[in-house]
Amino acid sequence: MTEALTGEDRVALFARMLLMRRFEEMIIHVAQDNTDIGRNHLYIGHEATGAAVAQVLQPGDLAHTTHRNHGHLIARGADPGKALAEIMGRAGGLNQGRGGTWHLTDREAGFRSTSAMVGGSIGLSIGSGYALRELGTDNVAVAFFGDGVLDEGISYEALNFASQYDLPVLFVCENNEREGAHETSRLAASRLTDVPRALGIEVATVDGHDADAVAARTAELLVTVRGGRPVFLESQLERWPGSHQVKPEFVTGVTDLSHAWDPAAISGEHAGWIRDFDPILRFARTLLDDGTASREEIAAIDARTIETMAAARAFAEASPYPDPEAAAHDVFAERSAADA
Amino acid sequence: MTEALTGEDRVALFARMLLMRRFEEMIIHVAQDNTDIGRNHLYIGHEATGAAVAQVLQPGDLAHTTHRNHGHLIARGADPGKALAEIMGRAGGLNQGRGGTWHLTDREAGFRSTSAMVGGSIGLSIGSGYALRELGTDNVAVAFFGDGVLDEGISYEALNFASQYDLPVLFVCENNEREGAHETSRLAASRLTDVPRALGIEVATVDGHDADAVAARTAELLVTVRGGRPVFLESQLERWPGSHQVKPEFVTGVTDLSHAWDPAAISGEHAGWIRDFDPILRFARTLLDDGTASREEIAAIDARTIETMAAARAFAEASPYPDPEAAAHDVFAERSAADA
Amino acid sequence: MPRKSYAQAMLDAILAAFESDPTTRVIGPSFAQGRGAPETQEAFFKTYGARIMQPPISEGVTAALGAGAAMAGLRPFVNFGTSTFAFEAWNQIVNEAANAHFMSGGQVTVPVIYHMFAGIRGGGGVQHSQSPQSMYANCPGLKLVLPASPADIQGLIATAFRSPDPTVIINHTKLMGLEGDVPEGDVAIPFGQAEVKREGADVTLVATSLMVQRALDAADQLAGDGVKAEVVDPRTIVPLDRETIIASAAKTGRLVVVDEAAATCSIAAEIIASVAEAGVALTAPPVRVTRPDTPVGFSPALERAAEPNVEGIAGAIRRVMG
Amino acid sequence: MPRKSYAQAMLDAILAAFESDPTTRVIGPSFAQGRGAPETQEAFFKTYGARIMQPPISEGVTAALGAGAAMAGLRPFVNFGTSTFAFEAWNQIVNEAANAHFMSGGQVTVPVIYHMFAGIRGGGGVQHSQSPQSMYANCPGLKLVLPASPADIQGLIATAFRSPDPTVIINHTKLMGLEGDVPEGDVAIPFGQAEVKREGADVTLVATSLMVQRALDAADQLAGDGVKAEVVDPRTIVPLDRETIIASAAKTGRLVVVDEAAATCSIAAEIIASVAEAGVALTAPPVRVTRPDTPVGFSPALERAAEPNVEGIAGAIRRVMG
Ligand SMILES: Cc1ncc(C[n+]2csc(CCOP(=O)(O)OP(=O)(O)O)c2C)c(N)n1
Ligand SMILES: Cc1ncc(C[n+]2csc(CCOP(=O)(O)OP(=O)(O)O)c2C)c(N)n1
Ligand SMILES: [Mg+2]
Ligand SMILES: [Mg+2]
Repeated sequence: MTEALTGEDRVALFARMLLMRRFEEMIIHVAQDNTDIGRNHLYIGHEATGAAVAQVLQPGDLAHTTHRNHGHLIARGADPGKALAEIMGRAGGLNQGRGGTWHLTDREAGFRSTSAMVGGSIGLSIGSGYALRELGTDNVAVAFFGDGVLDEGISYEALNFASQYDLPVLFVCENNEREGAHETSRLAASRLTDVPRALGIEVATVDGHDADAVAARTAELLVTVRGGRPVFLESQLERWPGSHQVKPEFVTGVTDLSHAWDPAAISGEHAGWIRDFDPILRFARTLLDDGTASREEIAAIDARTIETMAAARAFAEASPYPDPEAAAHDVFAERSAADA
Repeated sequence: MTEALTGEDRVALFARMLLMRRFEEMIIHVAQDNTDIGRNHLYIGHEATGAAVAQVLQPGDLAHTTHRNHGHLIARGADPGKALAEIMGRAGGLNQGRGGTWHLTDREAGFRSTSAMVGGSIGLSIGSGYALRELGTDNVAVAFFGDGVLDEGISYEALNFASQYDLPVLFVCENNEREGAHETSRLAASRLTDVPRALGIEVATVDGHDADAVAARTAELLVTVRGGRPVFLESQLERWPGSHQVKPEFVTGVTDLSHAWDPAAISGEHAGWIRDFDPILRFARTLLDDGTASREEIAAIDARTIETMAAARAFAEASPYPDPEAAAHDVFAERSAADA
Repeated sequence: MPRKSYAQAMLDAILAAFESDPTTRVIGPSFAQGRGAPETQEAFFKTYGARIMQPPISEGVTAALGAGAAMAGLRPFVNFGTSTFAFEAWNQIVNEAANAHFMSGGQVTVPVIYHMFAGIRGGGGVQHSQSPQSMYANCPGLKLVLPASPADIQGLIATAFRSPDPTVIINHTKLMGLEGDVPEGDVAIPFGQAEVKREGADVTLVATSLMVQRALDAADQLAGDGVKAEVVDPRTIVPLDRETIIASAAKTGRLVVVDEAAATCSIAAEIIASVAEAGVALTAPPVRVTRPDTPVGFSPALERAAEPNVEGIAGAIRRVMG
Repeated sequence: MPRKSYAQAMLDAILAAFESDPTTRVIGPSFAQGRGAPETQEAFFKTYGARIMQPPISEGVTAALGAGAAMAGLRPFVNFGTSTFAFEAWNQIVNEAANAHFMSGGQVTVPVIYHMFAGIRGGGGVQHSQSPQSMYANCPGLKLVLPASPADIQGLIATAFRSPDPTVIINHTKLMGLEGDVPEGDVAIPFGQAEVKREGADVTLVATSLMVQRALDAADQLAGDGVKAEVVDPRTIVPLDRETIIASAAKTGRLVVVDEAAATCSIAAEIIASVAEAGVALTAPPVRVTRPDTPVGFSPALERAAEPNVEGIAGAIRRVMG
């Protein structure tokens, strides 16, 4: 299980990351054309983390995510058409239009409930970990969350609980906070990992722009988690310059994969982020450099991905809005005689 | 301010501790004679902590305490008669009979609100610290709380907040948990102080049975706190054997000060606790040993204390129950035309 | 029918669920507040210790654990002790557990039971005497159960353990010692079915939880004066059997509602409003008997002043009888 | 009278309090949700930066800070942003701030303002669209303010800053852009005084917050059909001006209540119950118009289905008009 990823795995991992990126770019396109999709928190720049973790998880592992969930869902196999339809509030969406961007949920892909409350995912993950253990499975729970979650007391309670009761939970903190900027968190600890460490949890830190590194480290850590101890992984990320926008904008432009082999062509205000921190371009470069994939193969993956997105958008746009009647459905799984 | 306590101070500190002890013993007597005082959490065994901290605080410093508050109130000068009347639900009580044992409050003594929620005092103390700073005073806030409070997320939030904003708060954790017993807490950290330390707060640990040590250490730490940084003090305590009782019982007997000079006379199931951990007997022994007080002086203090308690009980028992009308008073400080 | 205490019936129901369903768990085992059936409790711990967990004093994550574990295939019975402790888990209960089924488009169910003790219990003081039922009733997605008798608690817990939905069970501490007849065998009581606990033609008393017992006592007392009071216990507030309540009010033409929670936006207000909306022509204005909009003071004198009692209910009945 | 937006009026009221009272503080400064008056906000930050604090994402301790600081002599305006974030601080609000004055025997006052945005705001989804007003109304010790217009928000915030009691102010996000006349000078509006926002003889509409605007629109619409609707805005729910409401209902004989919160145990239920208890003889059964007992789905189609709207209110009026 901790064996290194094969070349094939790595190409699949790249394809997964690209799918996540093209999906978010599609959201920006839709937002530009459509005012009804609300406030989106895109996963751009985080792809290496979500994709690599997804790559080394096993079927049956349960994951919990946050307001910034699109990438996690797509990474674990949620249908992009249904995901987009959900973000557009359509009946054909993953959640039948009830959830929207903040709550994408796909049971098949291992997501039972997606909370947009800061601290939501980490709390629920304790329940998943407990249930998976009590049901005698070999599966684990994963909590994805941002650095801001460490501000909430429930994160501390969750870490303490998992440590106390040896729950099989992998905590994945995607830290996109700039040193001292206090954009999404205000933690007095000098490092995020000081908190789980104080609670007796094994911690690890990884460069979140490096897909290989995330995959390798996560695979290693999962051995411990499957063995019955929680682990805390901090993925260190440079914040995507677009991530503070209320309405997503193409601040870094549509990703141009040729920048992987032609960095000199990168330009604009955010050239630095694109060159140094875009995990997709970085992984493409690595795959090219170590001969795992050719430019043509990469271009072909991209072409297929772009086709997938076109089909997804066509599906979503053709999906109707939910029937107003549906507004009162599924409040309960079981209705009683007393329900109107 | 960090000068050692004078002999006079130390005798006053002893008198304060004895007052706290005799007060709790009186509660046991009342509970035995009276069924209406509810469930009490006595301060027996903790006296050195509350008394020594009170001794080195200054007028205007605000303190917050918990369900186990009697000792803290008495230590800072609350009237024993009014305190007992409150515990007995009488109109002459500190809170006019509205609070009872868990909520003793005395504004004059520096207590603004006493919460019985685990995590209540530590949260409110952040507000006191903030206000004292913003109002330009030189005063500090003190939060007294038990080890169980570290289970609650709000304690973590409070520590983080105080550290972030340099609030003048002294956190005093009275840890009466037995290693691994999980009687009042389940913290995965190997030491309680690991949590505040991870959040960048200076921590200290003291033997909670040693009044001199608590006073000296607290006085030192208060320099830092008055300077604008929070500090966390753990007072390590051996749990009083009676503290798990729903209804207080004399499991260790009425304190016999002669045990300080005649330990051979100590007997019974809990002789070990009395001999090794009773902070009152220990401090009495120290004062005798270093010549600060004589047996006669100690006996005289006790006699005065016992008289004070007799007067307190007489006052409380003579106090009427509140008028039923009072049940609806003081819901708001300001009533409006719309109030019935 | 065997006679047993409320505490015993509660434990028996949990025990039965544990016997028949291996996915059941108890999180927070101090569920009898030292108020009864110690032998059964001990036997329960002995047999099922591995399925019982004592959480840290961390109500937030404990509630989240219950919700998450329910989504993942367990049936947790999460016990908070005093209801105010669950205020620390408000977001996890009303915004996570309550919403997940709807929000996921029906993909997930959340069969968790949140159990708590509430009410003026004797010496609880301001922070331990609340009755949070109307706050929960205003949160869509939670079923809300207020059992008033040993038979009810046993039958309603049985249903809660089979329900796919998150269920809040609020027990009044003072009910724990109440004795009553409890049917043998499969005693599940469906949610949403009020019980007419006493029939009568002159006035309808709708009451919840401990107040059902008080209402029955008041009805007894008034029977001496020839007033025939009907006592209706909704048993579950969500779903609420408005039909039975409205039918009774229409029959008697007089309505008194008794609930221990603070008056404003209470279940008592809800029931009066429901009857008014149904266009039932009442002979006299309806009356609610609740705790006034005040915290509950510690002193026994203040508790007595705040607590709806038999005299107050009887007074309300006399008022509507004119 | 100057005309200004609700957001502007809100900021002006905070500014005025900051100018006159050095003990005022703002905790959580994102209080306009990017919805208005950016210049005033900027100027405010510039002048008063030292009295404004951005807390960590720690609602529990932030609420406790507000309560504790208020007890110790400050007047904090604590802003949670979306109302559901305050669910993380439920215990600190309903069990600490609300109780301290009573519990201490009146020794302490807690002049803290808890401010939050609520309601179906457009794309908020299940976890950001709640209307928690009835939950707060059921908690004794909290004053509860639902301002429906620029004049109201300015005048009610002015009062809140002078009040010795903990006050929850719930603003509907969709009101932020509403323009209206606001009196100059000292505009404090006392708590507990309903405003008859439109007079009429045929039917009483009691509405809160954004629903006041919807009720006014419905009244306009019905005026074309010759129906004269009276619109009563309680403005504060605690204290509640039942007198004005009851007098209006007695005058018109017809009652429709509009509030956006879920139906069961809502303010709408409270008002209907209060009128029924007062023995007002209505010509037709009263009707409440609320969100049904469901979470609010994300899709605009689902929002529209859940949100009380002008057509729904007009329909209810027609129903009571017979
Ligand atoms: C309980 C709660 N408080 C506040 C918010 C508002 N909020 C939404 S996202 C966010 C910042 C989260 O930061 P982080 O967890 O680091 O995630 P990021 O957006 O940086 O990925 C906040 C404060 C919320 N959703 N829930
Ligand atoms: C929020 C909350 N949860 C649970 C309780 C019940 N409770 C009262 S005291 C106590 C134990 C507290 O332990 P600790 O803080 O160590 O104080 P000690 O009694 O040991 O002095 C608990 C769990 C409570 N009062 N508040
Ligand atoms: Mg972040
Ligand atoms: Mg303890």
